Amino acid sequence: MPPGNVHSIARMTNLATIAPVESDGGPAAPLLELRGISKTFPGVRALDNVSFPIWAGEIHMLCGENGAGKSSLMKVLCGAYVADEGELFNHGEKIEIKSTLDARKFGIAVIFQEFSLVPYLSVAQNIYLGREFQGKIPGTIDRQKIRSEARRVLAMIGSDIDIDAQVHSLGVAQQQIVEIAKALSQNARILVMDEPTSALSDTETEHLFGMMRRLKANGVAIVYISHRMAEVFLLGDRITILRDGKMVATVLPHETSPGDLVQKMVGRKVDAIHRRGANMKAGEVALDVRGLSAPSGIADINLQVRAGEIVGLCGLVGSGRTEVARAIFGADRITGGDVTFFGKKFTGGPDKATQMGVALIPESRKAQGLALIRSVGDNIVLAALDKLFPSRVFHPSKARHTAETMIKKLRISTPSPRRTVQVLSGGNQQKVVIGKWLTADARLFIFDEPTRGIDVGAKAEIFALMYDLVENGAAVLMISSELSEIVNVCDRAYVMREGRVAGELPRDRLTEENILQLGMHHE
Amino acid sequence: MKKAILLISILSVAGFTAGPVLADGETVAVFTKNQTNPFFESIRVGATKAAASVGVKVIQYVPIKPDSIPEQLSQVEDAIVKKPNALLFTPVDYKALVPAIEKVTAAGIPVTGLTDKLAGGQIVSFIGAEDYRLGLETAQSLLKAMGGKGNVVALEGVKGAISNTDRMKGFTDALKEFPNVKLVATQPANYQRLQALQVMENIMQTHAQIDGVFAANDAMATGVVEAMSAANRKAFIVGINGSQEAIDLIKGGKMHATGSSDPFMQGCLGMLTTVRALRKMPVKKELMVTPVIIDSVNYKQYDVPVATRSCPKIDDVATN
Amino acid sequence: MSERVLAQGFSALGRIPGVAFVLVALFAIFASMSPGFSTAPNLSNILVQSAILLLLALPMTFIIMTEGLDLSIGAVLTLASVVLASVAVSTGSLPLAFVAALAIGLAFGLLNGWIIAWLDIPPFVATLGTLGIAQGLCLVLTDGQSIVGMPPALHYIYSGYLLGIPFPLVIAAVAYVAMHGILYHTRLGTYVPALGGNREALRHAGVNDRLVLAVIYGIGGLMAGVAGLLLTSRMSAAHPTAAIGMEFDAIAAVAVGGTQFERGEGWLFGTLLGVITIGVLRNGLNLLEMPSSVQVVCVGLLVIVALFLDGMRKVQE
Amino acid sequence: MSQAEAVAPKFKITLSRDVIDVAYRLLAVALICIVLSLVSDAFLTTNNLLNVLRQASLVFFMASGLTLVILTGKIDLSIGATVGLSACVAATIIKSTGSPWIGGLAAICIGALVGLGNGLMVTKLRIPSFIATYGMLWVAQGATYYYMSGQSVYGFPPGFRALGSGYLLGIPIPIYLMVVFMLLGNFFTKRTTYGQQIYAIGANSVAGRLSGIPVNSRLNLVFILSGAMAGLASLIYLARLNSAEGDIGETLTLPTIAAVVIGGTSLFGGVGSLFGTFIGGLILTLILNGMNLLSLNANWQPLVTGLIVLLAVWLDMKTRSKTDSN
Repeated sequence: MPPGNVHSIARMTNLATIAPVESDGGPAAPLLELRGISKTFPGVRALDNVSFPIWAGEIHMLCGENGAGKSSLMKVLCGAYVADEGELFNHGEKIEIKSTLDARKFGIAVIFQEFSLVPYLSVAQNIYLGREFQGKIPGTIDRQKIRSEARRVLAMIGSDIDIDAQVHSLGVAQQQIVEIAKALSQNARILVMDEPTSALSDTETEHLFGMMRRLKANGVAIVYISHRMAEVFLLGDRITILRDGKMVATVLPHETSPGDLVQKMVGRKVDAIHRRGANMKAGEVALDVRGLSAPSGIADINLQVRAGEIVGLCGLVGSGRTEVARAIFGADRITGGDVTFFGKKFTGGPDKATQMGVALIPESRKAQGLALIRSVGDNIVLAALDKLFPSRVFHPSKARHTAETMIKKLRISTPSPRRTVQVLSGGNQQKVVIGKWLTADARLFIFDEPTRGIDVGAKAEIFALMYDLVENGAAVLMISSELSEIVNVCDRAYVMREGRVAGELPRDRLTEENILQLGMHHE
Repeated sequence: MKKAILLISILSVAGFTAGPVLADGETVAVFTKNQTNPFFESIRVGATKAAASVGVKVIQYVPIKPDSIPEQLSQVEDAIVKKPNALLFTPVDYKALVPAIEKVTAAGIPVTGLTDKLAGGQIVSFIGAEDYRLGLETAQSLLKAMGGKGNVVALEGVKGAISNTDRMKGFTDALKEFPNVKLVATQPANYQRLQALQVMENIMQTHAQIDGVFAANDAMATGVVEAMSAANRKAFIVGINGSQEAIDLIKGGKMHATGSSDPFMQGCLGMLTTVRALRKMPVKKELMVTPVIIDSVNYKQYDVPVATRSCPKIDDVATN
Repeated sequence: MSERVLAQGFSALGRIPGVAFVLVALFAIFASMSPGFSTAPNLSNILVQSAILLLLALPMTFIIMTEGLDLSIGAVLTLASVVLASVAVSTGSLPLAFVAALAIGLAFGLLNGWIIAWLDIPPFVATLGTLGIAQGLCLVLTDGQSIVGMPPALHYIYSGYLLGIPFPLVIAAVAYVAMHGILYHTRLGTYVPALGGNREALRHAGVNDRLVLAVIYGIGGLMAGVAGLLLTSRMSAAHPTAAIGMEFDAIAAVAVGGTQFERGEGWLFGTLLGVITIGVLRNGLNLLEMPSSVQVVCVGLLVIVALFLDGMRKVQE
Repeated sequence: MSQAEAVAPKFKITLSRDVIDVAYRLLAVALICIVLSLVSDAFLTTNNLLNVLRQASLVFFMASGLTLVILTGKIDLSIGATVGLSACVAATIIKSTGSPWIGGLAAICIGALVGLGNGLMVTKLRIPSFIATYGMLWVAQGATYYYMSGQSVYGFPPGFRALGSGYLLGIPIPIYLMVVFMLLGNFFTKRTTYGQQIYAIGANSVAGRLSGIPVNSRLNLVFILSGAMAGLASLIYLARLNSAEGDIGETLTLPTIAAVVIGGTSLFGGVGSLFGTFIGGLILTLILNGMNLLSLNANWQPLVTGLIVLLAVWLDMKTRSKTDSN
């Protein structure tokens, strides 16, 4: 057994003594206890002898890089996977979770990061999917009960989403709320959340946290996965860190520090994003947007990005940041305004934008950034085909060589350019997307949530890449929901509200407070 | 806006093809199997000409999917609503269409059978050719030409089609008369050119010596001709239908003969008989077009395009 | 309940442009151009003729909503009809024949379901394969001949009346109501859009998605069996190629009805409209005595136009 | 980290996935050939093998165009009808002008036009290709019927017919054509940026578009090519049968799709190859050939085809799931 583990078990035992006594004053046996849980896939040991207790009425933070085993652990808890080794104890007695039904039986509910919602069913139907109430006529379902119950659950979170609206008509944030309602509706004793706030606006996040505290007070245990240090320390009663499928430690918040945590997660010393030195040499105007409006819900957008600058584009989710990016790139139809790249007026679609040296690193890598079933190499040269092969004759050897240099340059961990992209980790996939645009010699990069779902180590690398880009005279427009990133990385930032630019913050006034100040709705 | 334009386009399609309004005098609905086989086109031409000669209006019903039974069933039902004075009817399938025809007679519309004889239902009269005799005589002409000896191959049409069954029966009976002729292969090619071509190409691989080929229709026969000439092999090839194409091949010496059931004449007689029945003139219960074997000797008299041929007079029909 | 109904009603209204617009237009054209068209007998005629297609199009709607497809349904119909006929002829017992027909239909449906759900073979290919198998069986069983000599009673299933309503319509109506009930008032139905929209969600909800999928294809096969019953009775015979290609008509009807091929967006009532529209078009063109070739073109245009109007609607949203 | 070891074992398979797909099929062909040569001594003769190849060529010309379409994740159901239409038009033109060149040009142009129509319906009107091309199927077929009005056109100049039935150095000319187009096709799909983009679109059209691929124009291109190849196929057909009828196209579409599928091209797009399609067509032709040689009842043919389709795809799922797992 690795030393890290001994250490952690030792720690756990003394934790048990200080563990909160259950609210109902019953015997202090953990609500759920994992002992030596292991799960192996061909070639990967996803979980390696993981053991820790989950106490009633605690918020248990689960931290670790992507691929550290967090999601595998979740899948084991919700019955999607069955552990190869190890045991689970519920109130001290051994239980087995072989299916999602078992998991539900023991009151375990999981909120997945990628939504498990059905676009063409109503909110109510989604919340009770698979748990429909029997109707009076045998075989039928009681749609009234489903609706009333759904309404009740949503009220609990203080949400007023129309229960009859079909989910495809809802925004991301609302969908996240439905997702949470779905989990709550199962009266879970153990609630597992995977980055639930990644798509939420701050108000909604506040709602969520409030709700979590209420649940906690009612003795519900919450297992909470997050990459956001702030949340970890704000909410966490205890923090368990995973690395490469092994459990590194379980610690109390006041015993540790972000730096310490990060180090435990990555296993090597990584300086978290430090504020970037001010940029002196902002060059020619790379991007100039004037009065841009689009049916996608943005109006009269004005902004400028100069070569050598990293400019932030922030605002609440749904304030139209992504829409601006897409409109600039020519991906969506626009109804008014001008977009100018490097002094040349731009009209047309993404193909034209690409030719003019513009790059879009979209929000969703898998859906929009990569041809997953294609190889790393194919993806890297994809945007540069015309540049690399002006004769339109494709030379595999040249393509392969180009890909290999890019793989080295970006330190993409893949054994070969021939490997299909879908098996790479999130961070490496993101690097492939960026590599695609470096190969295409793009000079203006639009990053949309470049670090979503990427672990701390990779985050730092991505930003390092961004810095290189601007050092070498490229221009960067970066959309991010993580204000700390905007503040630390950007030279200045535009803040959006309700589809318009609410204001611009120069570097000296670029603080989280000011951003929120501008971004908030003023009812 | 665009919607409007599209609607107009539909309208115009409907517009320019909307048939002439009903003429006075009788209307006869003519049913044929498909709009792709020249045989039925000849029938339609014959029927139309005959109708014109006696001032009768014709409505053509052709399934929009070739030989589709459900289509023809629907079209019959539509026809009943339309109430023509009579039906001149070639069934897509001689068994499956019986109930439909029973409905027609029940609706008091007289039906004249054409080309394929229905397995049931009552008809005023049937006009067609005896496929059995066609098969028999065509086969005889082939086997004679072969000098009563050698290897012969047979290509069947659509299995189950009555025409095919009868023609093949005729062929086998003819074969009995020539004990020295060996039947080396029988394969279906569904009355289709491409299939006949490929089937023949494959058969030629197994049989080095083929002296004669009997194809149950001309389309298949032409396919055989192509296969043979491509392989630089010679054989006596016969088909059935007396199509212009076959006649030209006979002229060119590529085909030996085609048994003709004269579809054009069938069309004429069918229409005229129907009209006679409507006009209370005597009609025969059954009127068979005597098969003719068109070969290098007599092809000239049949080498006239359908459009230029002419139907007999209505009064000559009964005695025909 | 009421606002739910209202909500549904509105979403329905939202859908109407595509197909109903075309239907109304066609109706206007034909009624004005052909006196025979808007007569009671002709209209009931159209409906009766559409019954068989509807029986195929209803389950096809379910299947397409699961992002699936069933190319075999026409061949299965034919096979059911052939089996029905041969059993009826050999045993002389209609009930037995019916059971056999429905059984073979169901069997093929479940076979499709199994291949698609458990072997993970894409529906298009899977059913292309079973299409071949069913069609082959038809030919082998009949050797191309059509089977006749049905008991006369069979005749009444297509030509009979119930309370003055043609029996095919009764069957079609029952089928529609049943399928509507399944889709909107049962668990199975709730899972149909889920299969198309988000299969993962269904699994996480602890639903056996494979089983559900298999059942849905099974329903398709069963309905094909019922349709086979109608067709056989209509012909008092079975023919090995009688309904070949009808699967495409059914798919077209569903698509014309506004059901999407993606994400589980579907609409059963639209399918009904789609089927009727196709029936009206063919019947009307017949009454207008259009050359068959033009009728063929029009069917193609119908499909394209209806889908185009749908597209326009989507763009506007 | 565990990534590397996760990758290592599966690496080789990934490397040769396409090779595996083709290898499986060559194996199948070999098996069929062995069986046939055992049961019929007529099978393993130069003549018969050439004959099989010649028959396979017709399928290949139609299937190759369709393969491009399917590689982008779309489908073209109008292919048979397109063959019918262009064949009939070309036939009449050749008859009237006596010039195969004009006729041939017309055939290919008409095919391309139909393809363009399909492309525009898919890219501009956003109609799913399945339905758009199904509509086009009816339109093209109707046009053919209208144009031919039940007649057949036949008797073309020998020079033209050599295209289908002629020999060169003892090998049928269609086979040369097939080889040429297979080389061209493979070059186009594997060795041009167009090909790369086509595969990419099939794999993820959204990502393709956001990577600067002019997706719509590429889709139009493949539909046009598919149509043009159908036009070419119609010429081979004419040259072989020396005659054209309205119903040519009816029975061609599903077998063509079957050939592509048996060839290992995924209907989801992004995976497959023209060579595979050739083998797919070859397998289908071999079955027919064998049945004729053994004078087996042709009724079994659709059944056998169906089984082969299922088997082929199932094997692909098996082999690919190995490489695509996790």
